[in-house]
Amino acid sequence: MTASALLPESLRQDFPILAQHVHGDKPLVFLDNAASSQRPEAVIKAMVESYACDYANVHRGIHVLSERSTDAYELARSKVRAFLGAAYEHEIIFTSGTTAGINLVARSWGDANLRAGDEILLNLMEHHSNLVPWFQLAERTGAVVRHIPLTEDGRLDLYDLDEYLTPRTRIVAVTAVSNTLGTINPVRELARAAHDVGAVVLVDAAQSAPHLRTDVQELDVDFLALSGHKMCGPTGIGVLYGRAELLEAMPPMFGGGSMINRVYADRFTSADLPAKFEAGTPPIVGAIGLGAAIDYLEAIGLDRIHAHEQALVERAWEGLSQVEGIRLLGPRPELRAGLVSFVLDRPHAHDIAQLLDREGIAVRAGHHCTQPLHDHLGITASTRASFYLYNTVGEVDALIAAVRDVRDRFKPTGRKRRRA
Amino acid sequence: MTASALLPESLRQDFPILAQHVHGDKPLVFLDNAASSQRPEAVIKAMVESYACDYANVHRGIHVLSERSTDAYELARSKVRAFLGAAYEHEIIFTSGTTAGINLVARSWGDANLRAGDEILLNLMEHHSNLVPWFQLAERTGAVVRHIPLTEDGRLDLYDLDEYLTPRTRIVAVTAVSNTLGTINPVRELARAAHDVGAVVLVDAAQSAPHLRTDVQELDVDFLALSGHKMCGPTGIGVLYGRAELLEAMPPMFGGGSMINRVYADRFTSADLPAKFEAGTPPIVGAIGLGAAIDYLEAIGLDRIHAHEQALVERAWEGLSQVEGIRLLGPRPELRAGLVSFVLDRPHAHDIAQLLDREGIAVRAGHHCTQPLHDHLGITASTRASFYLYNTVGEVDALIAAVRDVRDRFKPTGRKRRRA
Amino acid sequence: MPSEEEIYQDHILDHYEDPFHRGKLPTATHAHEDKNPLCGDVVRIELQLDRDGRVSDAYFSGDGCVISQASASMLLEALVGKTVDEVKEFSAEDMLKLYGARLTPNRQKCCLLSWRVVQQALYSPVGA
Amino acid sequence: MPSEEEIYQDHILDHYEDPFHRGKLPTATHAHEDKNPLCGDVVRIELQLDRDGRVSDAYFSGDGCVISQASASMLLEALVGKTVDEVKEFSAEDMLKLYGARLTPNRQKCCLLSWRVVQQALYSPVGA
Ligand SMILES: Cc1ncc(COP(=O)(O)O)c(C=O)c1O
Ligand SMILES: Cc1ncc(COP(=O)(O)O)c(C=O)c1O
Repeated sequence: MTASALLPESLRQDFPILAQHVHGDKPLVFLDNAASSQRPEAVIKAMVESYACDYANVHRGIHVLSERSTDAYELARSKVRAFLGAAYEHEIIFTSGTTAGINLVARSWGDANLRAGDEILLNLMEHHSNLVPWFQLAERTGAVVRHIPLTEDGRLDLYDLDEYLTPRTRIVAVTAVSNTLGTINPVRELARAAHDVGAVVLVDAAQSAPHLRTDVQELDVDFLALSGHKMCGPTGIGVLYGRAELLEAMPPMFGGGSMINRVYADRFTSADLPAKFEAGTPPIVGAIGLGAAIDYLEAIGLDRIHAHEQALVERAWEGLSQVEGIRLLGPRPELRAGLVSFVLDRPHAHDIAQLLDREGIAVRAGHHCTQPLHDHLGITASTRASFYLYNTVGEVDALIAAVRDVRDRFKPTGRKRRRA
Repeated sequence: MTASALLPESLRQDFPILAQHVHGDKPLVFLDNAASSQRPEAVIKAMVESYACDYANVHRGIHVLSERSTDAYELARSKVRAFLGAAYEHEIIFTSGTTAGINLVARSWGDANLRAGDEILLNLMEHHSNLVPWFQLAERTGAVVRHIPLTEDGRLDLYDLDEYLTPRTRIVAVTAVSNTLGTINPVRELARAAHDVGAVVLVDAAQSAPHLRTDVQELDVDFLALSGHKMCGPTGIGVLYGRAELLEAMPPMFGGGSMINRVYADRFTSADLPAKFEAGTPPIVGAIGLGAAIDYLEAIGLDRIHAHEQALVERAWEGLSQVEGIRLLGPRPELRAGLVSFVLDRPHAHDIAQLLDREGIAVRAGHHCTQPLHDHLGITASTRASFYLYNTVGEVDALIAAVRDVRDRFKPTGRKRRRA
Repeated sequence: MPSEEEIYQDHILDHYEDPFHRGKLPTATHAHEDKNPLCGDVVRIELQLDRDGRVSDAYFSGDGCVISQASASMLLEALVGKTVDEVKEFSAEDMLKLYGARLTPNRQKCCLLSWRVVQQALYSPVGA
Repeated sequence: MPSEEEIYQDHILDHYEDPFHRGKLPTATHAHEDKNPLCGDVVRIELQLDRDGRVSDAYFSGDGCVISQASASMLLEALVGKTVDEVKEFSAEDMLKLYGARLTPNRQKCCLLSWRVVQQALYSPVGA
C-alpha cells in the first residue's frame, strides 16, 4: 500500500453522520457503503436550500420559483451528462434508482424488441435487479436467458464467449463491478463483442459509478443505470443513460404528465426525450442533490477515490486472509473494487455482523441480493465490508481485528448443553 | 367567509421559503400549490436528521444505522396507514408518486385482469396521469375506454351512470378532486355503484389527500394513489394504497432487490406485501419526510385545512367573478376544493401568469395536464390559483387586484402596428 | 425594468392588437401548423412561394400568448418578399433578436414557435 | 450489557455447539422446511406424532446463524413429549421467551424461523 494513494482523513469532516459513537462509546466505522453511502454536508445543504429557497414544480411554471427549480433540475442533468461522458443531455433520464432504470429498459426496449427464441446474456454474479427484470422479460416474450460462466476466482470467463454470445443474443446485461465479489468486469471488451453480433449492452453501474471514472462513449455501451444513494447522493434518485437512437425508438413506459405531446379523449402522442421517459413530477430535489454529489466527487476526483479504495482493499484482503477458517470471495485485490466479502467456518454471517456492530463496525451480512451467486459458491450468506472515500486504514485494521476476535470466540470449545 | 374558519397566519413562519421577496421587493405570494406545495421546517429537518444521524440502507442490515433507518422507514408506513385509514400496513406501498402508483396498477392489475372488450371507465376531467396509463392498457389488452360525461358546471354527470357503468366495466378510475376545475367528486357513491357491477375503483388522490380527510375504508375504494410533494412532503415519494386481497393476487411489476423471496439462475419467486411492489432501494428519506409531513398536517387537522381553503376559495371566486371578460371554470365554491382556474378574453393564460409573477404572485398557466378537459371546454389553456394552509386572505385579494390590472392593461385600445 | 427586459413593449402589443396578415391565404403553396406542447400555443402559417423562389405572400392563424402571436406577426412582416434561401438562413437567434425583448428559456419557446413553423412550411407543399 | 440483552449467552452457545437432535428422523410422520428469505437461514424439522396426538420425537437440520440454529435446538428440546394441541398453543411470544435473550425485530425473525416451521409441520404429513 502506498500511503500517497490515500485521501486525507480530514474529508471525513464533510460527512456529519460519521462523527458519531454507537453502542455507547464505539466510534462508528461505516463499512456498508455498497448498500448505500453517506453524504457530505454539501449535498444535504443543496437539498435544504432547494426546499427552503428555490422550490416549485418544474417545467410548466411561468414564475420565479418554478424557473429556478427548472434551471436547477436541468443543471443537474447536464452535470450527469458530463459525469458519464454522454454525448447529449437528452440521453440522461432521471429515474428512482438503478432498479427502476433496468426495469425501464427491460419493459420498454425489451417488450418492443424481443421475440421467442431470442437470447438475453447474463451471468451469475449479477444483482437481483439485473436478473429478475430479464427473467420477467423472458417470461413475457419467450426469450431465453443464458449465462456467461464464471472463473474459479469470480471473474467472467470470456474464453468461450462465442458459445454464449451469438447472433441470437439481443442484449448483454452486465454489472461493471460485482457488489459481492468486487470484481471489475471488462465492460468495454464485452460491449465490443456484443456489438459485433448485433446485441445491445446494458451496464449496471450501481457499484462502479460511485467509485471509478465512467465514460459511456469510451465504453461504447448502449444503456447504463446508476443510483444516487450509493454515490453520496439522496435516496429516490437514479439515472438511466441510453443512446439517443435507442431511446428515441423506444415506446414510453409510464404514462402521465410531461411524457406527452398531445392527449385526446382516448389516445396520446409522446413527448421528445428526455421527457418521454419522465412521466409525472420527477424527483426534483433528488436530482439537485445528485448534482451536488457529482460536484463533490469530481472535486476530489474519481481516480483518486479509486486509488484510495484500492489501498484499503489490499490491506483488508491481506489482513483478513490470515484469519483462521476464513474464505475470501472473488479475485485478488488488483482486479477488484473497494469491497471484500467473506465467510467464516463459524459463526454465520449474521452473527459476525451483529458482533462487529457491537464494536461499532457496520458491515452487511446475507446474500447481498445475489442469491444465484451464493448458490454457485455453495453458501447461503456472506459478510461484506465495503469502502468509500471516507474510510481509513485504521478502520480497516479495526475490521480485521474484530473479525479475528469473532472467529476466536466461536472456535469449537467442547461446550455441552445442560441436559434437562 | 367566516373569519373563524381561517388558520392563524403565524403558521407561515413554519415555511422558510415563504418569507422571501421576488423581483426585488415583491413579497412572494405562492398560489401554485396544486402543482407542488412547499414544506415546513419540520419536514426539512426530519430529512436532514435522517441523513446526518441515522442513515443506512433499510431492511437487510444488522447494524445500528440500518436498524434506525429501517425503523424510521416502517414508522412512516404506519403513519401513512393511519392517515389513509387503511386496515393493514402491508396495504401501503411506497412509490415515487401518484403517476407511478397509477401506472403500477394499470400494468400489474390491468395486464393480469383485462381482456379485449372489457371496459375502463374514466372521465374527461382526469389528469394525464390518470388517463394515459389506461390508454396504454387499452392498447395492450384491447380493452375499451369510456367516459362518464361532465355537467355544464364541471361535475361528473351520474344521471345516466348505468349506461356507462356496466358489467363490462372492470375498473373505474377517478380523481377525488379535479386539479383544474376544483370539483370534489362523489367517490364513495361511485365506488358503491362500481362494486355493484363488479368493477374495482382506483382513486387519484393527488389533489385530495393534501387537503381533505381521506379514509379508504369509509370510501370503500380498492386503490388510491397520492404524491408526497403536494402535501408538504419531499419530491420523489408517493403512496399506492391497495386492498390486501387485490395486491396479493397481483403479479409484481418491477423486478429487483427486496421484491423477491428466492432467485434462481433463471426464475424467481416473489416476496410478500409490501416488499413485492417495492423493488430496489426505496426512497427511504423521502418516506421519512412524508411521515413528518403527515405529522404536521394531522397536528393542524385536515378538517381545519379544508375549512381554511374553503374560505379562501369563496373569496377568490367572488372577487374574480367581477373581473371583466373572465370565465371561471368548474362548479360554485361549496362544491370545490381550494383552487380556481379561469380564462380571460385577453390576454392568454401565459401572459397573465407572467404579469402576475412580476407582482410576486406565482400561479400556473397552461393545460395543467388536462388537455382533454381543455378541449372539452373549448380552450387551450387556463390560469390556475391554488391555495394551501399557509395562504391568506390578503394574498387572495392581491390575486384579484392583479388579475383585474392585467385585464385592464390588455383591454383593446385601438393600437396600430407601425407600418414599414 | 430596462426596456429590453420588457416583454410587453409597445411595439409588441401593437403587433398583438393589430397583427400583420392574420388570416388565411387561399393561394398558399406551402403551409404548416404546430404547437408548443407545454403551453398549448398553436400557430398555422401559409406561404405563397413564387417561381423565382420568393415568399410572395404569407398569413398566420392560431391562438396563444402575446409572445407567440405577436412574434408570428413580426416574423411574417419581415419575411414577405425574401427568397426561400434567405428564409432558411434566418436563424432562431435572428428571430429572438427581431422580437427584441429578452425572454426566459420558457418563453423563448413561445417566440420560436412561428419560426419553427415557417421553417417546416418551406418543406410542406400544400396538397402534397 | 445486562445478561438478558446478550444474545450470545452461554446456554445459547451451548445449544449451538451441542444441539439437541440435529439430524434426520427416518420415522418422521410430519415434516416441513422453510427459510428466512432475507438472511438465507434454512431450517427443516421432522416430527414423529404418535396415535394419542403427542410429539414422540423430533429432529432438525439446516444452516444459518447462531440464533436460528440454537433456537431450533431449544424448541425441539422443549416440545418433545408435548401434545399436538400444546404445540399449537405454543406462541411466538413463548418462543422468544424460551430463547431468553432480547432480540431486535430483525433477529426475532431468525429466532422464530424454527417455530414457524414446527407450526407448519403439524399440517404437513410426510408423503402426503
Ligand atoms: C389530479 C392529479 N393527478 C395526478 C397528478 C400527478 O402527480 P405526480 O406528478 O406527483 O405523479 C397530479 C399532479 O400533477 C394531479 O393534480
Ligand atoms: C450491482 C448492483 N446493482 C443494482 C443495485 C440496485 O440498486 P438500487 O437498489 O439503488 O435500485 C445494487 C444495489 O443494491 C447493486 O449493488
